Amino acid sequence: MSLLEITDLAVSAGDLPLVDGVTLDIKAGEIVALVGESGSGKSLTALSAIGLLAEGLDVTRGQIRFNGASFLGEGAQDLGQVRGRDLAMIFQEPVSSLNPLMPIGAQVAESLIVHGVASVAEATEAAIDMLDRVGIPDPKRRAQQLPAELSGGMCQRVMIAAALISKPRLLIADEPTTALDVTIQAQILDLISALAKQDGTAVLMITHDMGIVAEMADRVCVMYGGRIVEQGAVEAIFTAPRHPYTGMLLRTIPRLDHPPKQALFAIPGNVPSPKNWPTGCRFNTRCDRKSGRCDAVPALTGDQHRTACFHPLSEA
Amino acid sequence: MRLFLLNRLFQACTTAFGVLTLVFFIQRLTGDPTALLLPETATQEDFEAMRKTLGFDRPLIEQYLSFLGDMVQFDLGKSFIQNAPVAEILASRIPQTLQLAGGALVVAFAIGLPLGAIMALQRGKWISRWIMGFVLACQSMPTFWSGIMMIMVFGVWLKWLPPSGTGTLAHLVMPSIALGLLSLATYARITRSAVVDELGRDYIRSARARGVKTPRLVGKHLLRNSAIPVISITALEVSQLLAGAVIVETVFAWPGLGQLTVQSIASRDFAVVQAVVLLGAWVTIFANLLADILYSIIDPRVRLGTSL
Amino acid sequence: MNMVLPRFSVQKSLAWWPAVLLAALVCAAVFAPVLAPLDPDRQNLLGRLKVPGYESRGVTYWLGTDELGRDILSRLIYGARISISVAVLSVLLSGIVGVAVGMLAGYLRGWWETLLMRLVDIFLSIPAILLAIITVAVLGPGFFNVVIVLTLTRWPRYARVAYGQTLSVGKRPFVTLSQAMGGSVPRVLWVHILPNIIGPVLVVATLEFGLMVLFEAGLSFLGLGVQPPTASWGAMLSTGRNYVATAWWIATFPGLGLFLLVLSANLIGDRLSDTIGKGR
Amino acid sequence: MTMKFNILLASVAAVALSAPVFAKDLTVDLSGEPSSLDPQLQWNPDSYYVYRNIFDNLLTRDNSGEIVSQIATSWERISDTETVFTLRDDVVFHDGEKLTAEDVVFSVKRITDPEFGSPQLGQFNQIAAAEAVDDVTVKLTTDGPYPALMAQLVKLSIVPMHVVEAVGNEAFNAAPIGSGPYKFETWDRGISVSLVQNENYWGETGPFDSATFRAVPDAATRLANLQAGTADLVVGLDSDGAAQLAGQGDVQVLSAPTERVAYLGLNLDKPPFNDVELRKAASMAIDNFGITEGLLGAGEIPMAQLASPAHFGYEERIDPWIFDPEGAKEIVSAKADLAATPAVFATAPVFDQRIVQALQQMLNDVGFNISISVTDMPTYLNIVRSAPEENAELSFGRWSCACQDADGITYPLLHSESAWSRVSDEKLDVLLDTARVSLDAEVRQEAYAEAHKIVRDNYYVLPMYQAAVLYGASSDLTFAPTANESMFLNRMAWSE
Repeated sequence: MSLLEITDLAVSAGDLPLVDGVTLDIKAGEIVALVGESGSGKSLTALSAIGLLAEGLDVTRGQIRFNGASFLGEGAQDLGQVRGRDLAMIFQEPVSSLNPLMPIGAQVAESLIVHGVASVAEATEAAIDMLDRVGIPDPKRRAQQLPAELSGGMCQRVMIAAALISKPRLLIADEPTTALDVTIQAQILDLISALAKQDGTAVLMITHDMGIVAEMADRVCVMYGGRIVEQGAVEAIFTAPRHPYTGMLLRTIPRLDHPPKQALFAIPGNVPSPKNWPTGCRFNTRCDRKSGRCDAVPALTGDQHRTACFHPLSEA
Repeated sequence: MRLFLLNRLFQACTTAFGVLTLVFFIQRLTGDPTALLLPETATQEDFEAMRKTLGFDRPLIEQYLSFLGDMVQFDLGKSFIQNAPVAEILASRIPQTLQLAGGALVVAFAIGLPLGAIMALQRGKWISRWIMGFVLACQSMPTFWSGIMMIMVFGVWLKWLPPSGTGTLAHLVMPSIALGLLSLATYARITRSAVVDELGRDYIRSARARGVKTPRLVGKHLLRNSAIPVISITALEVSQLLAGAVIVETVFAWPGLGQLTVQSIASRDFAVVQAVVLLGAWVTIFANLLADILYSIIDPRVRLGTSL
Repeated sequence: MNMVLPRFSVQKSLAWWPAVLLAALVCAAVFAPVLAPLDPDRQNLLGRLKVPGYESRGVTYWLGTDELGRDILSRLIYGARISISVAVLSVLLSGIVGVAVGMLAGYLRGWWETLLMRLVDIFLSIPAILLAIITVAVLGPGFFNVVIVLTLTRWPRYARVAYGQTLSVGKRPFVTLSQAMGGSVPRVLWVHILPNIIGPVLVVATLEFGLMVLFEAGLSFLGLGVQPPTASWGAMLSTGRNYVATAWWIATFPGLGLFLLVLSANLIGDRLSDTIGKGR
Repeated sequence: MTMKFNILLASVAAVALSAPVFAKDLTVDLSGEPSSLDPQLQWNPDSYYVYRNIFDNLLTRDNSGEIVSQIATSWERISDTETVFTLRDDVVFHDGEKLTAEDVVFSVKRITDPEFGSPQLGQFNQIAAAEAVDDVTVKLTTDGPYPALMAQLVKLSIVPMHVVEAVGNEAFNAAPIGSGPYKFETWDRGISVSLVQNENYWGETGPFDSATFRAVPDAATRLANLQAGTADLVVGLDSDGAAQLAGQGDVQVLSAPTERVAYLGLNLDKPPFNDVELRKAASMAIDNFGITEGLLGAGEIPMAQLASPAHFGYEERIDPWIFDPEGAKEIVSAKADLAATPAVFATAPVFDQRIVQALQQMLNDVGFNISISVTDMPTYLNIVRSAPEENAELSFGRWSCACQDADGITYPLLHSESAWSRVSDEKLDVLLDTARVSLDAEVRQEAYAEAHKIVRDNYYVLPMYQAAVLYGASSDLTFAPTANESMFLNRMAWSE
């Protein structure tokens, strides 16, 4: 059974659609990567899942089930009960995502306290342990410090500690390493996968970096223009991408076996803004395989490896 | 830290000195109070005699120097209208002013802060617009008008509160509200914008992701972070309160410094005016200093030296 | 990733009413001679304190008459002129003086900064009522002297805002660049600094506008406002408060006018501060 | 001298001595705090309302305005410059010490000592010497014949020599000790002064155990206090304010004509009012009756002289003003350019702005070009006292000398020596000087009659009306307002 099941999700700002018919599921213990350029709707999908859409954004269609319970529409349960306990999230900017005036230990302990899982003393104890687990030296002393006294990498470790302290069943990681130094990125990613494995936590990893996907994910969902264009096991996507967009994304990874001084590949054109989304396949403004058929919306077809394209790169 | 305080003290002294000098000379531009003191039948000789008694016949610069000499010795002088030492007059007014300013601040805080927070949390909802309307309405009436209306309604018609005067807590209610209403809007607005600012910050979202609900979010995360603009506005508001008190104190016959200011300016009671202005200047300066110290308590990141 | 998108589309039409109201009041002020049915200063001692709708010798006093038998409606319309122009002029003047001082202090730094900002502190410490009485005593009373009083008391506020903004803008690269290329002080201030600090200053100005209307009323209450018989809403209200129980109409209409004027200015200022950014 | 008092809105009899005493504290709302309780240091209403209850004077005026005995039981003029007073021998100060002739002499010497700096110096500096003949006899000597001596002595309070000398002037002011019907209790600076009844008083004390005088600057607030029942007596009403009390059963409005004469002062050295024709036009433009009846309506009486029936020196045969705007227009149109010279009407917030505005309108209606200039009181006083060329063209005043003698108004406003006067007329000076020093009432009366006529014929100033005073009072308070605006607690009573 799926842990998180998103069906036909649509998110709009007023009458402007931003996410349009996303269907996605994550099984327990699985690491799923949600890939796409900025503006593709991947963060919105994640935020809808945890119920933290910004003011003015609304889920207009679809269904979200977590652990079997529905969180949208009639008979929906309160996400607040689940948030921070079974479902946790970490964000892009570790420094600003921490309350600047609260000691980090208290922030790590907070989810245990608000869900009534532990007393303040127990939670503080647990927070120090957790800080130790995420590799923060001298955790007892550090717990008393404010975020401003820590480096960005350390802050992200604190965020991870705060997210994982309640042993959630699903962790949503929204580009957790973009703001960090390259050297730290690997450590953080290793930490996430290690901890997830230890506790059996599923991870929804949101990223635009195909390298990270290759390294961590079990499965991949590629988003473009608010829709999922391709999804499947990580090997299948990397070895035989079907959607032209996925193909192009893969070509953006710099490779050592390429001749030196060759220009890096860039996807031609820009991501159109939601106001200017084309009818039909939304990639049709940038696609080199476009035909007349592409003015219609392609369905997401396939079994394990699904694609929404009339002219896929390789047939199933 | 010590250097900072010394620097502040030096600034305060120069400001106070400047204020005193300016007030001393511009006051005397307006003529002296001899005509007010003498009865209508007084002759020109009476005028000259009175001017001599009060020392107004001396050259201005001489008067100024002797005034400075007194100030250095902490001698505030004597009121020639009230025939009493200025220090004594001030001492009787200060507690009254503190009560009124305190009452007004309580009104402004107790109503303004929650309303501001509600407006921020309910942004875009109808309740927020109604609150904003109410808050702005509070600030859209001159105090001499809202004051007399309150007196008529609660003092004369309903007889719930004494129309004017001092003495009991009941006396304090209406003047505090009249004065507090003006600042209330400022507080509500500042709180709203501070809370809105904070609400947009990443740490709020991550706290929510941790499962923190609104009450705790406001109590544990928002309040302290939003406090800084509120505190700095309070420092500014204190001098505003003294200024606004002029009319409120007149309407409610509240014997504070505001009324004293008007009366002593109107009667050219130079020594009292100088003392009141000096006091006001120091209050403003200390309010700002206190605000800086409060920042550093609330926000440990602010190191006093760097906040300058 | 969150888009900044227009919100409140439903209330868009509602949002305009403060501006419409303000425009209407300004129109009333500008076209007072055309709109006012009677001479606002024309007294009639036999027709004092008459109720709204009172008719005498074929003339209807729609909003009643005041303590000297003058037509309240006409005084209200002419009063808008005074109240609005006092506020506009004093906001303009104090804004110009304050912004100039604040920019210079924030840009030149050093001794100028110390000197100018001390001056700001000094002026903030002098009670407005003292400045008012002194101005009237030295220059005599009158419309422009009310503006001068308000300017003298309010410019330090603009100076503070402009100073703070200039400090932060002054550190930005384009300013440094312009300085490096030998831009003169007035040029740098005018071309580079001013456009970048004007937003918050405008927010302050709209909020101050409402305050100026009230301050003028306060000066009238203390007998230091515009000279009688000239009507201003503040003066009408401060006279009318003595008649709350016997002739409610004297104070009610100017009070309502004052209220709507200040309210709409505040609402506009509020909207502006939402869009431009924070202002005190 | 006729003393006619119209007590309009209240019919008040003298204090009923037999009324059962039901003591209730009295609260009086004044417009300001007394600036001094030392009776020799300050002469303004807010001060003397209070301190005249603490102190006794040599003489006083009864409710009809006659000078009657207080500490002095009898007095006799033994020469043109010498008067002998016989004192009561049963008067004690609040501290128990007896009041003797020494105290009277001390009080006179104190107030006439230029070093002391009493603002009332000018009222008493004609007293050259004071001596105690024995314990109950005092002899005062004046510089020359001084007819107004008795009228002035009404305002001289007797202070205890032993206390003043022991504690000094400042401490005496803070805690005054007198011999009057009420004792000083407390002075909450800026708030109120409380007095308590002096049980040992030699005369009538009035029914109050205690009385509190509060400072309430805003007239609307004083009115509200009265209506709410937190004040029993309030000062400083006008008829429009009094109208607010109409129909309310538990409050009443009391009124009496005062010795204040309202007048329009003209600058005789500057156009347009340096022209006698235009001054005449101004007098014709002013609807005195319209102002007293239509606007004021508290019992003010139109006057065409700088005196009222409350003054010695009032002349009944002075022609009243003629209200003739058409005639005024005619005169003005003949001198249109001169009349249109911009003229400033100086005034201060304490004056009734309704009258000022009404006057301006009436004058501008016939072709003058007058603008109002409101400044605060000291500025106004400096303007109207300044040299003619800097002075305003017009000013409105309500003059009182608190002596009920024409000398107190005419001399300062009309004699060329006076700082307030803008008139320079030798004949007038002679008349005023004669009246000032003559002890013969008839000579004085004639001189004033002549002086009033000169002023009337030359339009030197435009007297307008005898002002009235209005008090708001709780309806069970019996109080007879007097022309000299005093507020004697021992002449008040509670009615059933």
